[in-house]
Amino acid sequence: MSLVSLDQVHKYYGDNHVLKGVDLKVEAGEVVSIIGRSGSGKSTLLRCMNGLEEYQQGGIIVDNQAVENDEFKLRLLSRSVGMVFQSFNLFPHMTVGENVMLATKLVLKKNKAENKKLAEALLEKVGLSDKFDAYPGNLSGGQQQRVAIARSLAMSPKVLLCDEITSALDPELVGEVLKVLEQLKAEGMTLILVTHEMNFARDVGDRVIFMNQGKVWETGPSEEVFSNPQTEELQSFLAAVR
Amino acid sequence: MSLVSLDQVHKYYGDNHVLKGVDLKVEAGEVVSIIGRSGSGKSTLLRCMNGLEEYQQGGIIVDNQAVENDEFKLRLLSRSVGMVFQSFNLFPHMTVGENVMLATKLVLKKNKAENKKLAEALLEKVGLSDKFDAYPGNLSGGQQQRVAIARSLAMSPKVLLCDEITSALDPELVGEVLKVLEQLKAEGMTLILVTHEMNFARDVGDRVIFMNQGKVWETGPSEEVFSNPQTEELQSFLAAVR
Amino acid sequence: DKLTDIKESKVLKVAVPQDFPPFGSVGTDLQPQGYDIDMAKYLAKQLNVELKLVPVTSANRIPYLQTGKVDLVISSMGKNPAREKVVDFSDAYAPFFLGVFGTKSEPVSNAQELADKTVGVTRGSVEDLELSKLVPKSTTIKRFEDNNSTLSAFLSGQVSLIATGNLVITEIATRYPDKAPETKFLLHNSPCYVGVMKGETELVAEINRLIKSAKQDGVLEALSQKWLKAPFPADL
Amino acid sequence: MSYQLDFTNLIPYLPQFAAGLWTTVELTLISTFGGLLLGTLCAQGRISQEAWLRTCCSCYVEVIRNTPFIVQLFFIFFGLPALGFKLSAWQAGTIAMIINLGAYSTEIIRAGIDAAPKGQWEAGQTLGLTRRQVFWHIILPPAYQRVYPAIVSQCIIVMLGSAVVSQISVEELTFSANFIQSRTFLSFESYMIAALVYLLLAILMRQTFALIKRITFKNPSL
Amino acid sequence: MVQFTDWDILKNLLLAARWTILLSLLAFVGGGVFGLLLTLLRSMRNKLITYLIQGYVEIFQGIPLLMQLFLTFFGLSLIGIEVDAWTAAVISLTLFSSAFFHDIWRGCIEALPKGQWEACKTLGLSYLQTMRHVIVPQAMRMSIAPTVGFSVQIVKGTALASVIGFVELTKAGSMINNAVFQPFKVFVFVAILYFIICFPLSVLARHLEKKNHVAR
Ligand SMILES: Nc1ncnc2c1ncn2[C@@H]1O[C@H](COP(=O)(O)OP(=O)(O)OP(=O)(O)O)[C@@H](O)[C@H]1O
Ligand SMILES: Nc1ncnc2c1ncn2[C@@H]1O[C@H](COP(=O)(O)OP(=O)(O)OP(=O)(O)O)[C@@H](O)[C@H]1O
Ligand SMILES: [Mg+2]
Ligand SMILES: [Mg+2]
Repeated sequence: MSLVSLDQVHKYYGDNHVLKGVDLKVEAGEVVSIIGRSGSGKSTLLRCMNGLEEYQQGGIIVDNQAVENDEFKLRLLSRSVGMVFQSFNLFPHMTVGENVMLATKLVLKKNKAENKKLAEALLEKVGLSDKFDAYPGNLSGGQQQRVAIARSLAMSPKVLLCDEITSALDPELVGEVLKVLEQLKAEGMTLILVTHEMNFARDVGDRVIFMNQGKVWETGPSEEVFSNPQTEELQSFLAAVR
Repeated sequence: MSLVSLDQVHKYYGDNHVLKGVDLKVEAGEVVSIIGRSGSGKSTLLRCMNGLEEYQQGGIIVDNQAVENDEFKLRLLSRSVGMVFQSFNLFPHMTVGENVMLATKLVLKKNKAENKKLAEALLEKVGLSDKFDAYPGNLSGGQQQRVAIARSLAMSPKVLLCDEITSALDPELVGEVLKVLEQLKAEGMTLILVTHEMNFARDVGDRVIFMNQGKVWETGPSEEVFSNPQTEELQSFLAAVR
Repeated sequence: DKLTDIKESKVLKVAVPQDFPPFGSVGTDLQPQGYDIDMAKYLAKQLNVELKLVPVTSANRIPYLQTGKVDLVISSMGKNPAREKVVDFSDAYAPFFLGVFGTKSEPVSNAQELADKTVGVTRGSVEDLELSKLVPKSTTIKRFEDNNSTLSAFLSGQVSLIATGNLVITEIATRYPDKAPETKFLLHNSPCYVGVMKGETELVAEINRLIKSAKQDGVLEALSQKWLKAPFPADL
Repeated sequence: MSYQLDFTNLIPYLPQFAAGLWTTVELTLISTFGGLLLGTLCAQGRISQEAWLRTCCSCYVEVIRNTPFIVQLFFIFFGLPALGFKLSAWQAGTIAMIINLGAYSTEIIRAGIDAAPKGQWEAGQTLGLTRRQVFWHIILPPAYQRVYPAIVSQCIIVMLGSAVVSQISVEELTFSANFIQSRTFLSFESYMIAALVYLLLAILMRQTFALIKRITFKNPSL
Repeated sequence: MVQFTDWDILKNLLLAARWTILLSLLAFVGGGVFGLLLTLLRSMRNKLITYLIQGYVEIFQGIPLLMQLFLTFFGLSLIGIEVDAWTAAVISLTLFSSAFFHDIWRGCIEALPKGQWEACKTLGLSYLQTMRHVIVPQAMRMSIAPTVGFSVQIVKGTALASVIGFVELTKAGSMINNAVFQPFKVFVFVAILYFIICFPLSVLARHLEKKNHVAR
């Protein structure tokens, strides 16, 4: 069975029909990039996958658990699904280390020493081992985003959802974060990335999903989708962003 | 005499020597683009030209008026020099029409009917004749920027200064604004553009000015400057932005 | 009943004025002093209980009594029918005349001549009730929260006529001869009574007994000489 | 001790309550307009280029904000006549309320002005407007919109503060309650009614301000 | 006849100012504790409790403090609860300030970016854990400035206790004025004393506010 599987998912904000029957399967180890116009429902889709938003019809199964609106089940789900946000959402009153260790301490009840070792290893991985005791407010955007990634990884999720995680960053800092993602891919992490960086979608993504009007409009291996878009909508979208 | 002429302009922010002797002449009808690294003083230069910033040495003459730190003279100057900002700076509590008509009403004391006709003509020109009664908050970024251009044009300035007027826009919306600028060029308006869009600088600008370390580092006809940069600094800058 | 309560608790709570010289005002230590205070002290001593003074204003002394926050009101309180419905009164313990007073420039000699004029008065006091009955419709009555404010209003020139007790005016005259108002006319002879919560007949009887003996023993005469600088009137 | 609430004896005094209510409304209306005007002018003063004007305005704001309203009121009513300014109780009450709201709204409006992006000033300046024109036409309206909720709360606080002017014989709602209480000795009942009326008045004011907002601020968002 | 020197006036006012300060402290502590309780209750997100608390806030912010004082002082006694001026002043000021404190603190909690809640949710933290470790520490830091700012309102509110006979600064002022009839002088003294108490608090509040803004 696929790691993530969506079946005819419909989602409304009031009268606004945002997702209009999304079908999607993501296998373990795959890296999928989602592209599409602003407002096409990319973020909403991601937020439905980890239960941040309810959906009204269809079904979502992640890591063999149905995503349902039940606090306990959602807390369980959160161990399988990590999420990194565009605006980092670090806890500003805690040091970098405390940010990374919070959930493992409270949810997984890891002991202190073990916890600290884990956090140090993760910060090492994202290239920030010297920032353990710094506060997020004193880091650059790129560094903050890498901390956010480390924080998500601490719960050793099966799949990591990333929603435009580089678009709040200065162009010079984007590279640092993308490097971390490439490394994660190399380690076999399943990634679902919403992105506006077409180059990145093409280079890193195994598969590209083009969302349009609340549906998966076109999908396929990255190279193919970019070099040979099938639908008119994707063609015009690609023309516009270039 | 040139429409805009700067003579050995020096500008300090406290101890920070930002402009280090800028010489520049712009003739009526010319379109000049200013490029350069972040922090090289491009914005500061533009803001000195219309009196938003004081300068400490040298002289600036625009449309035969010396730019001096005197409220009355600066108000007179503002009739010759228009400015469009990166962040639009539209007045959010006024409709598009009111935005365009405010200065002509208060400064030029135009009567209502005449004023309205002018505003409609200008909005027509920037392709927004149907948005007269809309509020800026309900427009897209590209539309807002075109309103800002129309607002500047209402005072029929001799020269229009534009500071990275497309960099806050989504890629899809940039085109609309550039089209308006091309049209203004065709009508013979004098334009001084700070821009990060090298393509645009090359295609639209008659002349390119490369600012570096608070000086005009290199200047010349657009084609020449881009195809055959003389200084090492410009070469490396062009290599970096491509 | 109240009398037993007082004797058991050994405390007598008495509402006294602190803005109504010479019946009650404050010294430099902000402690109340005056005729009413001495009267309260006398009663407490006779009852052999501790005295607790509660400074009140004309406007709120009756609510204090009604809500049981005090046992007695000794606050230069005059008797009238409206009050008798909610408060029981003892015998009179002090003389008091109410009048209208004002600056020299106000030619007034009776209530009718107050037409179109403004008179300051303390809200809820006997003079308020009396004046409200007597004056013509066109008179504006400015009602202040306490005697304090009424006097301040007169002395600061906010009103040029006030209705209050004659002794209050005498007191001002000794302190501020230049600002003292002159007597326009007397409103009402309104001797002072001790107020007791409605229905406490035992307590009233006891107070009356003590007042009577005070008259006989010359206590009231002494108080009158001390504070009012006049003999205690024989007809009380 | 048990107590029977008795509202029936208050019925004859309803006109008195109504008169008090009207005075309260009148005081509130006048001081709202006066106070906001004063506050706007002082807010302009506080960003003026003249140092003395800035200092004057901030002294005024600090003195008023750091002393109780009742003391200000006593000072104006009892104290000023000693200096030769004689005011009627109504005038003193109104002026005290205006001055009080003026100080608070100065701070509120200034916060709104401070939040105006620098670009708004610059845009106005490059269009050739005078500083005063920029202030009144460009900066002030959105500033008001930004801080509107705070202004509403402050106006309601001032309305509630009007209860205090009963102390200097202004015959508003609290005065009525006190007066009736001193005639009927039904203190609890009188105060209950007054309290209820104040509560309704506060709610009504909030609604009115919401209505004004809908009418004046036509653009949905800033 | 008693004669007050300027020193007598000032001395008495200073003595009375002690009561103003003590009363303010009691109201601050009482209101703070009660306001905190309301905030915690409200964070349980029970609909009924929320409505009740909203009503509570509406009432105590919608009735003049002066009225609240009258009602507690005279009203409670009528229904058989004995209260003296002290108790009445403390009760009314506590109720009054708790409504405002609650409002301030709730505002701080709600002002935190939604992203903080979402980040916690995706990390699997429970509601209480989120509150305890992420929301409350940040909201507390944010609330210091407005809380100190409101304490100025409390100090000024105690002035109204004068109308129920409580002899604090304002009442002492009017008593002295009655004895000396120099209202200008007396009320200037009174105002200055209040200013001396309140101004440092205002400055502190503003300072904290600035510091907070820089930090974020
Ligand atoms: N909380 C919300 N309440 C109501 N409508 C919402 C909400 N969030 C999103 N929407 C609407 O849902 C639609 C899809 O929004 P979504 O954020 O998923 O788009 P997106 O593809 O992520 O766009 P972008 O590229 O701008 O982030 C939009 O029309 C948006 O207005
Ligand atoms: N208001 C200011 N106060 C102090 N220093 C300033 C101010 N504005 C700009 N500077 C400094 O002046 C220098 C030039 O800034 P300027 O904004 O002109 O650069 P720029 O070329 O427009 O850069 P960018 O491409 O990032 O807009 C920079 O070092 C900047 O830090
Ligand atoms: Mg999105
Ligand atoms: Mg710039």
